[in-house]
Amino acid sequence: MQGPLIDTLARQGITRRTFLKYCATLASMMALPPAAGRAMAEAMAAARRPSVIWLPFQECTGCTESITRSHSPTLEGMIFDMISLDYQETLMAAAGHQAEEARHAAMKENAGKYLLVVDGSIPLGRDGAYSCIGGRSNVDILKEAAEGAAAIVAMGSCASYGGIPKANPNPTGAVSVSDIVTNKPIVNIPGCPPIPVVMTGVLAHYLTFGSLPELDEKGRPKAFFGETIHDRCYRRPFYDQGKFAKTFDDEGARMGWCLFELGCKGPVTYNACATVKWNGGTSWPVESGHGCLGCSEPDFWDAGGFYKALSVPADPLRIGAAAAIAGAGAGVAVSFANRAKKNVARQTHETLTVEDLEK
Amino acid sequence: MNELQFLTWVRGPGLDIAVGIFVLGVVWRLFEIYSLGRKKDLSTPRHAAGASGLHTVFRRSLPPPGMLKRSPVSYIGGYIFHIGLAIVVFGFAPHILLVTNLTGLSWPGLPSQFVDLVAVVTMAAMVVVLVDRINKPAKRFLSTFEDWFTWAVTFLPVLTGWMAVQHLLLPYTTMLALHILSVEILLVVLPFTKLFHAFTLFGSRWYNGRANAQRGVPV
Amino acid sequence: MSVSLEKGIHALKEVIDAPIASYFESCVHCGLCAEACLFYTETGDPKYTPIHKLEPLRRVYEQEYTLLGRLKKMVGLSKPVTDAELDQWQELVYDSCTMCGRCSLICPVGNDIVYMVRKLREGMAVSGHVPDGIRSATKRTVELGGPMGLKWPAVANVLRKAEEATGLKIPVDQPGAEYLVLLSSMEIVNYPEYIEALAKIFHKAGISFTLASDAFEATNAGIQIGNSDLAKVIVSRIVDAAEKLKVKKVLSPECGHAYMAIRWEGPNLIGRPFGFEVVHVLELLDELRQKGVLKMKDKLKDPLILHDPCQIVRRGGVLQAPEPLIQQVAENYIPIVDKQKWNWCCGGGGGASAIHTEEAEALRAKVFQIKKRQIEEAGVSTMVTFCANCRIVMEEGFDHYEMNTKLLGMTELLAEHLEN
Amino acid sequence: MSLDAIPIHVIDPPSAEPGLSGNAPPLLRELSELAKRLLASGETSAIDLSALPLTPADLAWLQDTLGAGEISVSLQANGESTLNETACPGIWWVTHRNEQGAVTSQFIEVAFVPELVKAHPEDVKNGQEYLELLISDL
Repeated sequence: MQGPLIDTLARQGITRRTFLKYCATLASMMALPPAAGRAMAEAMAAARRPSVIWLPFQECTGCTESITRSHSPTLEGMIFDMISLDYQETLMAAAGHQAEEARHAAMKENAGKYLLVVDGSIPLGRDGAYSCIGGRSNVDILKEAAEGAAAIVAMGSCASYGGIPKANPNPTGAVSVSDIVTNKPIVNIPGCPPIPVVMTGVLAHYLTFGSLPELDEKGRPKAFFGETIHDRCYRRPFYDQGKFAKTFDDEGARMGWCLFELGCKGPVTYNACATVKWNGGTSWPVESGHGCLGCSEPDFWDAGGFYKALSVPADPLRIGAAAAIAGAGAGVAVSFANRAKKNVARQTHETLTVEDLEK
Repeated sequence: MNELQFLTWVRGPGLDIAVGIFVLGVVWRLFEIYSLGRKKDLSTPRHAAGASGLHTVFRRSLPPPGMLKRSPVSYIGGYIFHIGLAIVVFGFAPHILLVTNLTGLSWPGLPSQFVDLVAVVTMAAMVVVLVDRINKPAKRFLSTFEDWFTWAVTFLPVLTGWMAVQHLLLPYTTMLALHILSVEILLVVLPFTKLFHAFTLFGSRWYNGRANAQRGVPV
Repeated sequence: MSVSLEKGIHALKEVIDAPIASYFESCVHCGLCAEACLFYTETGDPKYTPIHKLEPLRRVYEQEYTLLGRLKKMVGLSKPVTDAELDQWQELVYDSCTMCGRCSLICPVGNDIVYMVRKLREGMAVSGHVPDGIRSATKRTVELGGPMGLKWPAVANVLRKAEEATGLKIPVDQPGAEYLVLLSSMEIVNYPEYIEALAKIFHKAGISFTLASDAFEATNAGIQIGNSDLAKVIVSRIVDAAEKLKVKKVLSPECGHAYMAIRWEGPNLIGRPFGFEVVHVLELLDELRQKGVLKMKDKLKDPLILHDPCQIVRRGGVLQAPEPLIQQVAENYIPIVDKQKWNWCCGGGGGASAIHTEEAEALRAKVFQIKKRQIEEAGVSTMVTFCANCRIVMEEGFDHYEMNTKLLGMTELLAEHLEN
Repeated sequence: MSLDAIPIHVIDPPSAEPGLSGNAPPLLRELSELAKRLLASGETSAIDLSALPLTPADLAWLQDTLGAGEISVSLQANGESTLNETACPGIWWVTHRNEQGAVTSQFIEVAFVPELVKAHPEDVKNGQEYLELLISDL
C-alpha cells in the first residue's frame, strides 16, 4: 500500500485538473451531478489504492482485452493507476508457482480488505474438472479467494450470469459467481465484453464512498444499467416516428433509422452503450449500423435470433396451418354429428294434434 | 425463469400454442355453427330496394333511429373502443411489423404518439362501457361471469401494451412479455366466448337481412 | 325428464338451425334489445330483455349442438332445461312477447330475435307450457274453424246483412273468381263494416271475388301458439279452398298475424310454394289507388296518426302502401316519429291478446302507455290502423286509460269516403 | 479486365443528416430554470448532453441556438477540453476530449465560473511555495 492516490498520479504527470476532468466525466456517466464529481475527486485523491485480485475462469479474455486494449491513456486505463493489481494472470510478469504465491501473499496481507474481480463462468460439471488453474478447480479457487474479499466484482456476462459457456445445453455445467458465493457483496458488470468505464465507476464509488454503488435486482450498478439501450438510443426518435431500416443497406439504414426491425434487442437490454459508447467514445454497435445483441442480459444467446425483431414470434404460421386442418377436422366431425342428431329429431317427429295440447 | 426467458417463451412456444388454439377454435366453431343449415324459404319473395343480407351486414353498423339517444353510452362507447382497438392493433408500427414478418403484408404505421393517445382513449371508453354494464339494469341482469371475464381479457392487452410503451410499473421486458401473454390469452379465449361475435357477427347480420329481404323489409 | 319436457326439447332440436346458432354465438349481452322492447321500456324490468326470453333455447342449442356443450353436459357441468324453468319462461315467451320483431331491427350484431322466439314457441307448445287463452283459441280454430268458435251459418248471416246494407252481392264458393277473400273472426264479430267496405271497393273496381264457406277464417292460432303441425292444418284449409275454387289470388284481411301465417309461413308450413298469389288488402287498395280507381268523395278533416301493425308492416313488408292510402282519405295525417317499420306494438300481438289472466292484462295495460304517449305527443284524438287485433287491444287500452281517442280501420275509412 | 467490368458501383452517401428529433428545444426551457436557480441561490448545475437521446443535428441546433459568448477557455489535460461561454452568460458549453481528439463527454454547465477553471487551494498552496522558492533564488 502506497500513499494517497493523487501522489501516485502526480508522479505519473497527471495534474489535478486532469483528474478533476476525469472525475467529472465519470460522475456524469454515473448520473451524478457535477458537484459529486468534485467530491469524488477530493475523496479519491486522498484515498489509498486498494489491493485487487483478478481471477480468470472459464472465459475468453475478452473482458480483460476490453479494459486493457484501449489506447492509453484513457479514462478506462486510469483504473490501473487507481488500484494495486496484485494478481492478474494475463498481465502479471510472474508465472506458475510465483504467481500463485503472489496471490496468496496478497490475500494474506489484505485479508478482508481486497477486492476480488472475476471474469469467466465457473464450471461445476465433473467436479469442476473443465477448468483448473495450478491443478485446482475454479470453484475451489473462487471459494478460497472469496473468503477474504471485501467485495466481488463479476466482470462480464460469464461471471455475472454464466455467459456463453452456459448456453444451451451448457456442457460444462457453467454457473455465475453469485451462484456460488452468497455471503459477499457482489457487483455484476455484465456485457460481452462489459463496458470498461463501469468497472472504473464501481471502483471510484468504492474509493469515494467506501461502499459499492446502488445495484438493481440483478446486482448491476443502477447508474449504468438503470435504463435500456432503447431509451437512451439516439435513434429512438425514429422508432417513435415509425421510421425503420428494413435491411442493412437500404435507404432507411443510410438515413440512420431505427434498427428494431433488423433484430435490435435495445428495448430489452439494460446497459450504458448508448451513452458511454465504445473505443474512447468513438462509436457503439447501433451507431455503426448494427442492432444491439443484448449481450448484457442473462441467456441472451438463447433468446431467439439476433436478426429477428423483438415483436416477431418464432413461427406460429405453420402451427396455425396445422391447427386450421385440425380445426376443420373437428368442425366437420361435429357437423356430421349435429346433422345426424337433427335428422333423427326430424325423422322421429310426432305430429302434434289438438288433443295433445290438453296434456 | 428470468424476464428475457419469459419473453422468449411467450414469443415462441407461447404464441405458437395460442395461435394454434385460436385457429383451431375458429375453424371448428365456424363449421359447428354454420353446418347446421337452414330451410329454404318457400314463400314468394317480395323485392325491395336496400333489402338484402349484404345491406344488413353494413347497415347494422349504424345506430337505428332513436337508439343513439336511448343508449348513448353503448353506441358511442362501443364505437370508440372498437375503432380504437382497430387503430391500436393495426396502426401501431411494431404490430404491423409482426404481420409483415409473418405474412409479408405491410402498410404504413401511425405515429406512436397518436397510437398512444388512442390507446388511452380506448381504455377510457372500455371503462365507461364497463361502468355502463354495472349501472344499466338490463345489462347488469344479462351479465354473467363470461361478460366480466371477456372484458378483462380484452382490456389487458391494451393496458399492458400501453404500460410497456410508457415504461410504467414493470421493466419493459417484463411488460412486453405480459402484453404478449395477455394477447395470447385473448386469442385462446376468443373462439369459445362471446368474443367470437367478431366472426359470427357477419353471418348473423346476413341471415337477418336475408330473412327480412325475403319479405321486402330492409333491416 | 317428463314426457312433455322430452317432447319440447325434441322439438327444439328439430328447429335449431345455423341462423340460431350464429345468433347465440354473436350475442354480446349488450342489452340494446331491451331498449327496443316495449315490455322493458314500459316496465323497466330487465327480465323482459328480449334475448333473455330465449335462455332455454340457447341452452338446448349449446348442450345439443356444440362440442363443448356436449362435453359439459356429459360431465354434468351444464344446467339442464327443466319443466319448472319452461313454466317460468311461459310468461316471458307468451305474455310479454308479442313477436313484434322490433328487437330484430335493433340488435347491433344482427340477431333476428323474433325468429328465435317463434322457434322457441315450438318447444313450449309441444311441452304444454302455453297460456290457457292461446291454447283454447288454437283448439277452437282447429276444431271449429276459428279462434272465436265462429261457424259458417253465423258468417253467412253477417254476409247477408252486409248485402242488405250495401245492396251488393257477396259471392260465396264461386269458382274462377280473381280473389278469394279471407276474413278474421274478430272482423266478422266486431267490425262487420269491413266486409261491407270490401264489397263496395271490389264492386267499384270491377274485380271478381268470392268467399269460401269452408275457409273463411284467415287467422291462424297455430303460429301464435307456435306449433307448425297445427298451423299447417289451419293454413291447409285455405290452400285447399283456393286451389279448389281456382282463384288467382287470396286476399288476406287487415288482421296482422293472418297475413304472416298465409303469406310468409304458409308455403313453408305445407312444404311447397303456392299456386296462387297472396295479397294483403292494403296492397290491393294501394294498387287500386295507383290505377285511379280509389277516388274519394271527400276527406276526413280530423288530425290523425297511423298505427302500423307489426306483422303487416315491419314483419310483413307492406311498407309503402299505408301512407299514400291514408293521405288519400285524410287531410291532416301526422307522421309520427317511430312509424312504419319502427312503430311500437299495440301490446297484444303474437297471441298475447288471447291471454286473459289478471297479470297478463295488467301488463298489457302497462305497456300500452307507449301508444298512449305516441298519441299524446302527436296531439291527436284519432288513430287509424289496419289490424283487427291491434284495434281490439288498443280499444281496451283506451278504456283503461279513459282516453277519448277514436280508432278507425283503414279499409272502412276508405270505403266510407269512396266516391259513389 | 478493367474495373468497369466489375458490376459494383459506389452509391453516393445520402447527404441528409439524421434529422432533428425535437428533443433539443425543451432543453432551453430547462436551462432558463437552472439559470434562475443560479441567480436565486448560487447553486450551480449541469446538463449531461451525452445522457440524452440527441441526434448530431440536435446538438448542432442547440449549439447554434445558444450561440457564442465572450469567453472561451481551453484546457490541456489528458486531451483538450474547451469551456466556452454561450451567448447567454452563465451558460457554458463544456466539451471534454481525449488525446485522440474524440469527445468523451459534453455538458452544458450553468455557473458563474465553470468548476474546472477554478484553481484548487492545494494547487494554489503549491504555487505559493513555488513563488517563495523563486523569491529566495533572487
